Amino acid sequence: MRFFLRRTAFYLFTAWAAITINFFLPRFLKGDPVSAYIAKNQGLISPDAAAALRTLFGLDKNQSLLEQYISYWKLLLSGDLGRSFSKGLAPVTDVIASALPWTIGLVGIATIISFVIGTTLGAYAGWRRGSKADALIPITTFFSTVPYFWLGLIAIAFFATTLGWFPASHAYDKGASPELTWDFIGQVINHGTLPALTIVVSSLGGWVLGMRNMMVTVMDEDYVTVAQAKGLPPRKVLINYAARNAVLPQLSSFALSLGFIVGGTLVMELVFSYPGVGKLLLDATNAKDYPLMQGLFLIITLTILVANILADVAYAILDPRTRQSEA
Amino acid sequence: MTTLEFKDVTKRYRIRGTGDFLALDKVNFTLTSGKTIALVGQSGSGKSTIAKILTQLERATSGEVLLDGKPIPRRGRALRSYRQQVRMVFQDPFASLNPYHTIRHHIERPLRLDKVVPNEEVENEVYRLLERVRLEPNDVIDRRPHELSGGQRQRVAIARALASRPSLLIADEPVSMLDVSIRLGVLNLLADLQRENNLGVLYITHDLATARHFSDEIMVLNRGVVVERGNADDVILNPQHAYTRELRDASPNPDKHFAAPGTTSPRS
Amino acid sequence: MTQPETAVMAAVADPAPRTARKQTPFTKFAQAFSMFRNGKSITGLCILGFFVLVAIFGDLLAPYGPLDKDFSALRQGPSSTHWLGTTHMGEDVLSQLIYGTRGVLVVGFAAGIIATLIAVIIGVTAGYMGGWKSESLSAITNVFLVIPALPLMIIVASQYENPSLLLIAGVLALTGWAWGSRVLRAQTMSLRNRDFVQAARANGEPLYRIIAVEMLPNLIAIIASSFVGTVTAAVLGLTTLAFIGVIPITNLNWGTILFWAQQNGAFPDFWWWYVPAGLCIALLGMALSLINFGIDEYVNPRLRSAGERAREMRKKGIKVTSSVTAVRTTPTSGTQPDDGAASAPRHASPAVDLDAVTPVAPPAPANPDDTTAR
Amino acid sequence: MTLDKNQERIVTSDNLLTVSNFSVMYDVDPPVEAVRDVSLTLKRGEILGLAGESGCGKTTLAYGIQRLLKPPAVITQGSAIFHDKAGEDIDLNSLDEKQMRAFRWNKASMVFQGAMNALNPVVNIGKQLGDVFTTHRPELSRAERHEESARLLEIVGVGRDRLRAFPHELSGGMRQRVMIAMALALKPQLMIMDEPTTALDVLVQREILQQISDLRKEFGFSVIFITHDLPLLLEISDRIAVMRAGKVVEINTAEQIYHHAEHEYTRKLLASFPSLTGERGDFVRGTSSVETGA
Repeated sequence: MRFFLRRTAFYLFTAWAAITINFFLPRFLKGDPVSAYIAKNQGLISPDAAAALRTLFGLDKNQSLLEQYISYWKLLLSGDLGRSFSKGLAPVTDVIASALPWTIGLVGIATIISFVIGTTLGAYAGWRRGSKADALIPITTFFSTVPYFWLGLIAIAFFATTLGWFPASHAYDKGASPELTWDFIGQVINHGTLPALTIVVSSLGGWVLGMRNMMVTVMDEDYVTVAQAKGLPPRKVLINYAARNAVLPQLSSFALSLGFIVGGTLVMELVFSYPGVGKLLLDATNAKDYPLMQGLFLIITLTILVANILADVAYAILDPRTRQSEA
Repeated sequence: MTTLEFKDVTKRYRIRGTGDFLALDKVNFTLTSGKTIALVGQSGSGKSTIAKILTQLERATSGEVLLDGKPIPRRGRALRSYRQQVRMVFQDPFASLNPYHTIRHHIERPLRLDKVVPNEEVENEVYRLLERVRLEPNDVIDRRPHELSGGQRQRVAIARALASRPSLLIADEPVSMLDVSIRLGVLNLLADLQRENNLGVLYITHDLATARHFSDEIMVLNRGVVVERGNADDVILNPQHAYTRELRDASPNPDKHFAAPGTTSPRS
Repeated sequence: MTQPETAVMAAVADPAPRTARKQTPFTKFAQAFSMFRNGKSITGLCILGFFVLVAIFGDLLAPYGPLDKDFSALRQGPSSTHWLGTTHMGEDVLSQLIYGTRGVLVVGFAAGIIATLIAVIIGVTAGYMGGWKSESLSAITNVFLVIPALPLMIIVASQYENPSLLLIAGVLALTGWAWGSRVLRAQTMSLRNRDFVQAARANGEPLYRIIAVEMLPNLIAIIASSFVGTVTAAVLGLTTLAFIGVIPITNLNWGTILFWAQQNGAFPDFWWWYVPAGLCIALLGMALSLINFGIDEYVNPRLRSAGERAREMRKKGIKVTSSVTAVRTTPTSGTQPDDGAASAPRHASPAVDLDAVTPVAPPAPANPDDTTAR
Repeated sequence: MTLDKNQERIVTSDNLLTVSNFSVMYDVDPPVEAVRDVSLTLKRGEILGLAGESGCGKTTLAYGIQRLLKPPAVITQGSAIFHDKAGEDIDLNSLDEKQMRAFRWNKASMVFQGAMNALNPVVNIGKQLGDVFTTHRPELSRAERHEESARLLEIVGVGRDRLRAFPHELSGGMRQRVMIAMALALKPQLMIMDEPTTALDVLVQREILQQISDLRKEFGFSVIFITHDLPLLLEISDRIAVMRAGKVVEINTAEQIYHHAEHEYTRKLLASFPSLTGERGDFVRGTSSVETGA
């Protein structure tokens, strides 16, 4: 139990830290584009929307920093992240809400697939080291050093444009509107294959290498020799004794590197013009739509935090020592 | 004649979740130069905690540790001179020497730190110390720990401890990780050094046999409490406390076993 | 119970005890960087060296200025005058690549240095101090790990019209130090409890000496590998930022080339415009990973032996994956046929057997008789 | 309570294991002869002590017989013949992997030293016990397996309630008892024990040794007991083989080794253990030669 208490305390602290960074980000950056925008669109913005924007961006100097901080939190808790300039003053929260599922679908699933495939390949490479399986390491490492966006561009140039196997962009055919029909789901999968494939291929290297090294270390442990001495079939030794222990550090590093990986794969959405949070963030940057950018950064961080929690829960399930020893 | 006294020393560890763990409970003893005391106890008896408190790597929760009557200073020059008087040899020869540095560095550091000899004398002093622990200086001085055997490494550790000319030496299981045939060699070395320098040695071990042969007195420790103390032979040959007796009978003792063939030894 | 018998270990290490060699400052220095003395690191260092040379002598090497326009050769494929062809404005792609190298390396290494400094300070301090100080520093490190690097960079970089190289490096460093700090903290904590550090404390060594002289040399390998890791991340980060267009084109690097290529419809036809830039980034990344592999194998020799030894044994017909010891009785003495693993029936797909390799021991003591009973 | 060994002779006359000219080499560069031409026989129901310092080849020999050595170890010479109670002789060197796996634990099982590391940390001990039955006794139903595992834990004094416990929740002594229960599972004819009590303190060690002795009387299996602790072997084993640098320098009954050790190295080893209750300053056997260190 104690283990969960400590972990939740850490997550709350991280969430608070992310929100606080988001609070201070606009404040210490120079320039004040927001009030210029408000001044320009005096008529369009309702007074309370303007007030919300001023709090979000710390524009009302008369309030002390602390008061601004408190009202900032009030806004957050009420789910108001201000108005998006580039999206016709629509509430930022709604804009993000429409894009988030796509990102979770594409980046989330692709990252999990990449982790699972990478770990299995790594286990196999660790198990059969010295054989041709060793060739796996340089290949996957090469793909992991290749920049994501470049791999995406090449994939589009090759598979989509030249071979025409997959559509080059968007999440579904033009004109179609999102609804739960098989045809639409078919489109989504069709559109999503290429970007997902490039994410998996480019992030595979890290997992394969990590798992192989862990397998090599674990296989010299005594309990693996005991399993052999017990005459257990090799497959049982590989899975229940060797891989089961080797996957633990792999899982904890997965949890912690989510920030880096998800951050990187968001660019994939730009290359494939996929309607996720990543593309939204890049468009907002070009359009200097600061409220949307701030909101996006916060939501992305919190989503990664949630993914982190899930990974940690999986770790606790797999490793009994964390449950018992801490309690 | 330096004396180091433990007065009602208690040590409590706060372990998260399971509350306090009493490692030492009102331990009293005196260590004087010129005499070897063996501290015998099984794993978890608290004998290493005593060593850590003696070398000020840890502080006692309550009770006093007095060197020549004065309590151990907290920091500053006085602590430095305390540390110069009380030196320790660790159990694991593989871990007690820094893998990155050469043997020369290990012996020089205490010499320079405590300015035991003027700088130009340091080189000879290092050679002298290595010879005193029966190591051929030229053979080892510029080598790194992993290039030496366990026995050689433990001798380097002893030379390092002797560098600051301490009056008291704490040996925490000095031979338990060494090969059987060289254990007596290292213990004999410690015994000779103890006689030559009139050192006070605290020999910490779980092995009753070596404790008996290499110390004047034996102290038996069980779960942080000194259950028996006395002259080495008395404690082993006719132990007063039940725990000591149990410990002695449990230790392998072929002499008694083969003493009179056919007689079955008492089964308790 | 380690793999039985340390006799093996003694033989594997150099058998004859070397005569004492003088520890000159040079050997001390060479010893500190002995981690780079293996195949993988050397290849990595050579490729890196090549890029550094290109960065330094860019001006001399490049046939044209990066933005010189040759209007007679718009969108030309590789030719004698333009080895790597030209852009839509007739700029020489090869020259742009050469000049771009400097941008990438300068920012990459600057970010690496800043990030490693932060990682060492926070990681080692957190590792050495115990209790709540260590916990809070570690919590801060983990926060920076959870925060997505690229989005933060995008937001910070986009606030500035013309961000300086140093600022970009700073932002990259700010988002890249956490991983190194975490690894360093773990290693420092394990070192702190080792006997030789306790011995130094017991001998009254001052704190700064304990950290600088006793602990730091043993951390060099980890620091080096976290530096290399951060540089790799910084290079990827920089080129991605440039590709997105968040970093203005004044700071020419391989990412900017790809930005121009993508903006001006280079895909998919003008391959010479976008392929080389991507390959350079990958090659640099590969070189840095090779260096990291070399360091990993130096820190954990078991990894190195795993692959090589297994290959050697396969050549000798020992089935490496066999969980049963091979029997190779020489025909003269043994009656049984030379069987066992070697002639185990080769069915179609050999059962996935447990692969085990005798670990290469830490360099063993000189004479086997005196080895410690572990 | 010292082990009382000579109560009634349960050592039978017929052999269980015959090892002849057995050699193991580590195929590294330069190759290492870890075990050199060892020949010995083990009687049914006998405890054979294998003594020697680290690096002498005692563990390699014991692992080699069961062909448990990981590559690059290679058996280069000799044979190990297991005389199965059911009559036929099994030449261990000629078994292929499948046959070897069937032989292991069924006929010969092992108790390992590193109690902390010998049990799979992420699986509860009930399941680890069950592994043996699912592999070697597939005909048993889940309930029978569960009952059999529980009974084993009762025999070794761990108690059936600990079936679902994890290794890190048990003390060193308890973990070693679980290892013994596991080794006992298929009632093997031979148990090889690799320094089973070295990591435990003396009191727990004595309990474990007593338990091994009682189980041996009850199930009649033979034991190969590997340790560097010669005095311990002198007390518990019927015969002792002293090894040095891959060779068996001397093999004899415990009494002979204690009273009239022939080989010079055996005497040196004996001299390395000071006597507990003998004369101060003298060593295990009364000779007063003060041995000087290497």
